[in-house]
Amino acid sequence: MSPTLMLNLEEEVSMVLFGVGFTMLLLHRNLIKKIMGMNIMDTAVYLFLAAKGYIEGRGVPIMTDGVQDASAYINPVPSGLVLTGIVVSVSTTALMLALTIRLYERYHSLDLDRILISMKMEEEEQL
Amino acid sequence: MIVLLPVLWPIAAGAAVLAYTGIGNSKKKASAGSPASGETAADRASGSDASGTGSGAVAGSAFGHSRITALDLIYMAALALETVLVIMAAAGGGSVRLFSLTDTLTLGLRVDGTGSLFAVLTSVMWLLTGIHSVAYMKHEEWAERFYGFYLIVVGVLVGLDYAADLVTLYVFYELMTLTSLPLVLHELTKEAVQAGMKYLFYSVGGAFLALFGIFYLANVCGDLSFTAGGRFTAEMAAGAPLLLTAVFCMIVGFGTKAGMFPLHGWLPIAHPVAPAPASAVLSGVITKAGVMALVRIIYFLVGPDVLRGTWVQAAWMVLTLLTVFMGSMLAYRENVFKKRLAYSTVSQVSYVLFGLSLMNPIGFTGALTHVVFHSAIKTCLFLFAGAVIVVTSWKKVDQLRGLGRVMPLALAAYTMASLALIGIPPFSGFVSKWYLATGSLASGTGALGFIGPVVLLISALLTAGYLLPIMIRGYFPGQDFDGKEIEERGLAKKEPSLLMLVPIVILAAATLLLGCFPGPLVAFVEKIAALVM
Amino acid sequence: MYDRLLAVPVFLPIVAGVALLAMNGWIRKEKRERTMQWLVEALVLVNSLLVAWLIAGCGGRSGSLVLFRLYGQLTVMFRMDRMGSFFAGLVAFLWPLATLYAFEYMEHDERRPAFFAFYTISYGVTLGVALAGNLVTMYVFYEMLTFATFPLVMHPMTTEAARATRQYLYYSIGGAAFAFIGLVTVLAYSAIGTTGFVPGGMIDPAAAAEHRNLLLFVYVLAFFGFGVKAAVFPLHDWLPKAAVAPTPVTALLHAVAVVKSGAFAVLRFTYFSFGTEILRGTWAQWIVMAAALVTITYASTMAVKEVHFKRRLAYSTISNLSYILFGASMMSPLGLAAALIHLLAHAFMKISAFFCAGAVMHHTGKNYIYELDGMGYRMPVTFACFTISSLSLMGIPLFAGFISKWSLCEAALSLGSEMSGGAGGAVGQVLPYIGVAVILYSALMTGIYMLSVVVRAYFPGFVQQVKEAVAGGSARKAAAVGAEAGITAAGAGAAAVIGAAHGQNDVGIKKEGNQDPSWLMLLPLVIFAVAIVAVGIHAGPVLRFLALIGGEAG
Amino acid sequence: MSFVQNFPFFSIIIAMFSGIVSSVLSGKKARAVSITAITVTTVLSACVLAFCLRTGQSYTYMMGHFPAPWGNEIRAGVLEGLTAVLFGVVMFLSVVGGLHYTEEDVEPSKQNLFYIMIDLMLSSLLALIYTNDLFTAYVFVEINTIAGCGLIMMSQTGRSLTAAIRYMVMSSLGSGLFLIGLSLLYDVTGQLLMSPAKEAVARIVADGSYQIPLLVIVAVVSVGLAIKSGLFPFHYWIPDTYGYATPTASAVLSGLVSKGYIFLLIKFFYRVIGTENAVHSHIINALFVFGVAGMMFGSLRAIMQTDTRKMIAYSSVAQIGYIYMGIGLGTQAGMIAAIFHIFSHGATKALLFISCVGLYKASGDRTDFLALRGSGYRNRLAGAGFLIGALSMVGFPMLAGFISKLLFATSAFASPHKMLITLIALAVSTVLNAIYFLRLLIGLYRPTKSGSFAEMEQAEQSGRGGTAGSGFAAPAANPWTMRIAIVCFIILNLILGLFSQPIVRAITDGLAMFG
Repeated sequence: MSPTLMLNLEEEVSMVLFGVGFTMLLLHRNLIKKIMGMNIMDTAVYLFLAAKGYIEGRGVPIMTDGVQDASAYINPVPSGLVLTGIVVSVSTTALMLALTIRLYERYHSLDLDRILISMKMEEEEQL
Repeated sequence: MIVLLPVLWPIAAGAAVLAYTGIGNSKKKASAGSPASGETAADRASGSDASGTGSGAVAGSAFGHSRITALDLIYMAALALETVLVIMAAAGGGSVRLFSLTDTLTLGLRVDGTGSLFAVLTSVMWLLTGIHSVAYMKHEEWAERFYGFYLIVVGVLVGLDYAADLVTLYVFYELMTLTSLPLVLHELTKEAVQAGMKYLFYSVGGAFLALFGIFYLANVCGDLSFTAGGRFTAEMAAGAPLLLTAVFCMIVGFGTKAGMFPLHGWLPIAHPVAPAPASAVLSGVITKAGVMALVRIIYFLVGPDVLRGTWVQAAWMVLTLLTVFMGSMLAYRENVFKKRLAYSTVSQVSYVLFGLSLMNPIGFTGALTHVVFHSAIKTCLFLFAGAVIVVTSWKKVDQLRGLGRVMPLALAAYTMASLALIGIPPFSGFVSKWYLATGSLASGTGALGFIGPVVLLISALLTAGYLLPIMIRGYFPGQDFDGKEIEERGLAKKEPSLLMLVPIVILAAATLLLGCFPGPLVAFVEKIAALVM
Repeated sequence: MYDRLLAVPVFLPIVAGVALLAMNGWIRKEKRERTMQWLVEALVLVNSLLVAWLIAGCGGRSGSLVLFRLYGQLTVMFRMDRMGSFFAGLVAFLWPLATLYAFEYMEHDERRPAFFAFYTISYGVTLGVALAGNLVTMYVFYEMLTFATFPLVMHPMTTEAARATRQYLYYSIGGAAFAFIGLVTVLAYSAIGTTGFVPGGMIDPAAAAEHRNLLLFVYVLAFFGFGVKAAVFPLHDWLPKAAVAPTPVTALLHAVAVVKSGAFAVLRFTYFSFGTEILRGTWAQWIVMAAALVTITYASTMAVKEVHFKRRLAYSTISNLSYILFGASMMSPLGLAAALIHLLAHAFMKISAFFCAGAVMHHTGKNYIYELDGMGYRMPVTFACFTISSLSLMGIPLFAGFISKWSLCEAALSLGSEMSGGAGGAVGQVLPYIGVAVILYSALMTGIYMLSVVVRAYFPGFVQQVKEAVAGGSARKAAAVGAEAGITAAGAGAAAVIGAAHGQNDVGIKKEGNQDPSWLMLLPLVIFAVAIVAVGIHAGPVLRFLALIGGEAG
Repeated sequence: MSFVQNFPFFSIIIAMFSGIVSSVLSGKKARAVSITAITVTTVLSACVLAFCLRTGQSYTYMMGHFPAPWGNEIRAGVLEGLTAVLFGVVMFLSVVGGLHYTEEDVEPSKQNLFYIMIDLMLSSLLALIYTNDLFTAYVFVEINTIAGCGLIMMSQTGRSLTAAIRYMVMSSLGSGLFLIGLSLLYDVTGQLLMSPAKEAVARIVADGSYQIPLLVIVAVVSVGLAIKSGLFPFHYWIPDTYGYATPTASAVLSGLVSKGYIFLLIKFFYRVIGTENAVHSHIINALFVFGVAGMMFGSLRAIMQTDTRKMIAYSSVAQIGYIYMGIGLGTQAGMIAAIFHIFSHGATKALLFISCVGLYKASGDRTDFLALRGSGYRNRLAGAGFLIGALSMVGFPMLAGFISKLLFATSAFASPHKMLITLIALAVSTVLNAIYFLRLLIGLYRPTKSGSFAEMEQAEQSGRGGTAGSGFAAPAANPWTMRIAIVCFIILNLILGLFSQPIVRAITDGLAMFG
């Protein structure tokens, strides 16, 4: 078991990172930490994808010195995917941050449970 | 076709009386109706005493029988005609099919020996009690309703006696319960209605228990018409596992009306509450309807050979002996006069059932003869009780001291009837008890056959114990009796009115006559027994 | 030619009812209630005549009409076979009379158009259940019946009525959900692909053999599913509570239409969809029979305890319905014939009993048994009919009840003897006899709870009561009239009629106490009483017709 | 390549484009643009459906003619066309139905934002339906999440904001899992397009390698999409999100959004993993168990609610449980029943939300049962809408619910050992549905305690003119848009109920060519 473990180092790291990110997003009460967890999770996936595209001994798929032959470069598709993924993560993070600001203005706290309690109290007053 | 008349005539007459009285009453009131009934009603409205009929009775009897209304005459004529019709039907014979409920269930009437015996007995008793009731009803309210239902019940009873098959018998049995209910709760007092309800639910319960047997028999042998000696052959009986249980259910079910042990609770409560003529008829004749049903099932449907020696016969004998002994014991300790007579009915009718349970010709003869004698005697006793209530309004036995001074002739008749019931030789009771005892000994049912006569004798002793003291205290009230109350109320030498006295005397004479010359009756019954066994 | 008209009697009342609902506001604004009522009665009468004509027309040859295709081979189809025509004929005969009765009862009710609208809609839907040609159509109309009748139970609009409605809905929907399982199983295992009714059942034997226990389990589920409307023991609680609705509703729906369509659905499902060969002698049959018997005993004992008049009759309905289910559970031609005769007899008996209760409640506002002292004199005709129906319920001969009890016990005993060979195992040998014993026990209980009302009405507890009941009129006359009209001799029918005629014209009674309702209410009552006695005295032709159905489907 | 084959691509682009354009327009114009976009896309999908029905098989549309490993594909068939049409119709009616109330709830300045979200939602749904490429699916899943969150936030109440944040948290969890699943699949098969991926997976399963990774992929993707569509254990965000958004938003969210993800899951099972492998991998049984549990739990919670909006939201949890039970049966018939239920529930739930709004307005904007008592009379049409919706949910014959119940029951027979559980679960959940829906229904048609029935009547009649007698200010008459929407929804429900035969046949053919 140990030899293959050493070989796919990148995949292992990304899996561990994914686990960390996932639990942070799920369990932390502080909203900012949740968002950071989400970003960790996404970056872990992009690391995994990038690692998949890498072929030993080949260069970056940017045509600098006129080389046309495909075998000189690594597989460009995963990189393309990573780019789109990054765009998606950025937009989601932006939206969640905006929401967090709006909640903070209203309930003056970043703790999700406390926000929920104050929200229920606010509602009782309205009734 | 002649069979139909005695059944339909009284029912139609009764219905007409009921319908007529509704209209008749208002007219009668308009045409200066008979003062007596108007006056008693008014008097009752004003009368405040608790006993209801008590004081009213005193005023009424003073007028004697001058107040016979037209309705009373029609009523008595109807009863007489009924007796004639029954006798003609008995002589004429024949059968008629009424109508068919479903393709397999048809109602029909047929005249045969036992049927005519019971029918004639019923109509004669009905006539005598009817005459007595005319006078008795002067002191009651709603006399017309009593007359109406009284007529309808006799029609139903004759129908029951002449039924051709078990379903017709069951139809008339149910109708008898319903139409005799108004007789029981005639006085509409609280305990009368309670007793009526108890009577109704006991009889209906018994009827439904018997219905289980009828269903079973209908399922096993299809056609339920009566044939002498029974329709069940040995292998048919073997084929039906539950036959014995079904017969036992029917025995206990129809035994309710005859006051047999498990379901007898209603009789001592219902009879005393009813007016005297009604309780006379209830005890004397209607209990015999239960007996008639059992005779038909055992001797004309299932057949004695199938049941002889089975656990059903043994159980039945035990039940009847238990009732005989228990009835007379309870009667002995009872203080209310009519309740005592009711308990005596419970034990006497079980004499008959005991005779039937022996399933041998002698026992059968003893049973049927006892049916005739007991109905005559018990009707006479109850009419006497009615007369005592009408004249002196005494209900309790210990009040009856010095009755001899009030109505010596009636008390004499009472004595003859009670001697007959006890079974003293010249009187009729002795004949039937003789056949019952010999039948039991000859029935070959081992120990029970011997215990039978012993219980009968003990019960005869107890019967003497609860009937004779009334006669003795009546004629010889003893030294310390001053008869003050009789003088105050001017009761000395005040026999009940003629209409009441005649039936009592006729019945007492009958007990003596049948006692001395039982020949023709016994021969008639033995002929039926030979046919059936 | 008759086939095409089959759908008309079903949809004519439904359309009329919906139209009435739409015009609800207008009718109340212009105070046109009177004309609307007679219009409704005319329509119902026409519809009944149409049904009668179709029954006569179709006769043996059962024409069928496919209305539309619900899904796949499941079609909504009407067919007038003998059993369908029997139930449709019964409903068509009773509905016009019930509507007539409802006119006077709902006289000063503020929401009459809505009431009569839903009343007519449920008429159409019940005919739908009766004429259904296959299990799907019957299920569809069975479910629509719940929704057509729950506004009627809601009619009084009190909180109690709302609670009763809610319970009624939950039980009915629950039952329909379980019946749905039965429907789907029949569809899955049916030999002919569709769920059409085939006398003797249409599950193909091969599938039945290998999935035996599953099919039996589904049958028991479906029995209790359809049984909810027929108030089987564990699921009967909604019926007594629904007594809160106005009497025409309780009388017609909860004594005749709704509960009878439940029992009819069970009969149809057992004899025409599932088939008796699979079920005879199996543990499913004994469970079903035991459930029916438990209901009979439980309900008749509860009825004796119940003090509220209509709730007592509701309990009596529950026990009598389980007579029909007991007949159904016998899985034999005799059993089916007995179940149908009791369906007919009970319909007449119970509807007249409920109408009497309604008349008493409507005219004197008395709901409880102990308030009924001396009512026999005040309402002679009503109580004469009530006496006849209670005697018949008890099973006294010469009345319809006796005939149905006789055939039920006959069927049970023949099943008992058939099972004595050990085919149905130990239970099978004993249960039919227990069944007969239970029927007789419940007959006694019926006697107690019905006759106690009758005796209380005619022979009130103490003399003063009679005087006050007749308010000064001479006690003798009133009692005579009442008694003679009440407990009557062998010529029960004749006396009742005399009593009725007599009760009417006797001036003495009229002005003081006679609170008999108008002819609108009395006519249905008298017709039912006469019908009970007629079937009681001569049941030959009816039984022959039912034996035909039994034989064909047994 | 007839012109019609471009329509799927056109509809996605039109919806996306109208979203972008309306960002500069004012509220009123944005609404017009969005409604036209919805109608156009529905018409285009209808043409696609007609085309596929005529040709009888589905076709793939390569974007820019790039072949497999690089290019992006759209695949359209009968099932996709039908789903797109029905989703379009429901969205159109929801938007039209809730038009009037969106104006009231959302500030004027933010009106156009609302319609941007609606357009984005439409385009992402269409993309989810049509796409044949997994990564594109992921991108549109994210767009859908963001649009959904936007719709929830729109009413700016405290509760909707917290609901939005919790929705975002859970959805990003789901999409994270979906993404990791895709990457693993790419790692194992090297393909992202569904059809080539399917052959690769078949080859792998054939030679028995990578068994564990395959299992993980199926598990992760199923759990991811289950979280996003609110299956039982991951459903606690549903009551707030569906309950407290604007009427259009809640109708669209509950009716369509969760269904989009389920449709993607079905596509994933059919087109990537292959149904036999999915069944073999026992993930299907897990979905079945969660589905049945969801049915029971959703209905039980709904019974306990006193607030109507929460009750209806919980009933959505139950209905999603129904769909997953259908998928969990693992048979063709089960899948057909699940898809039919997607359509029937979508239509019925949207009808319920829209007609409920009418009832709230007739009961002084309060949404608890007591307030709604007698509102059936105050607002007749909304009452009728709710009546039809409730009856369909309970499975009343002639309505959509009955047919889906029938399909579920008949499909149960195909999988013997799951049959009994399904039948019993169906029966019990029908009863539970009946309990909470009919309890409210009875409440609607009962006169309020305060006034007797007659007084209620004048209140309703006079309501048109002046103030009402029975305590609640009589409502302004229903806006004509809402009236049309409710009537159309009722007709849609009846069509699904009475003429379900052609639709079911279309689904069956669609599934046949879906693989």
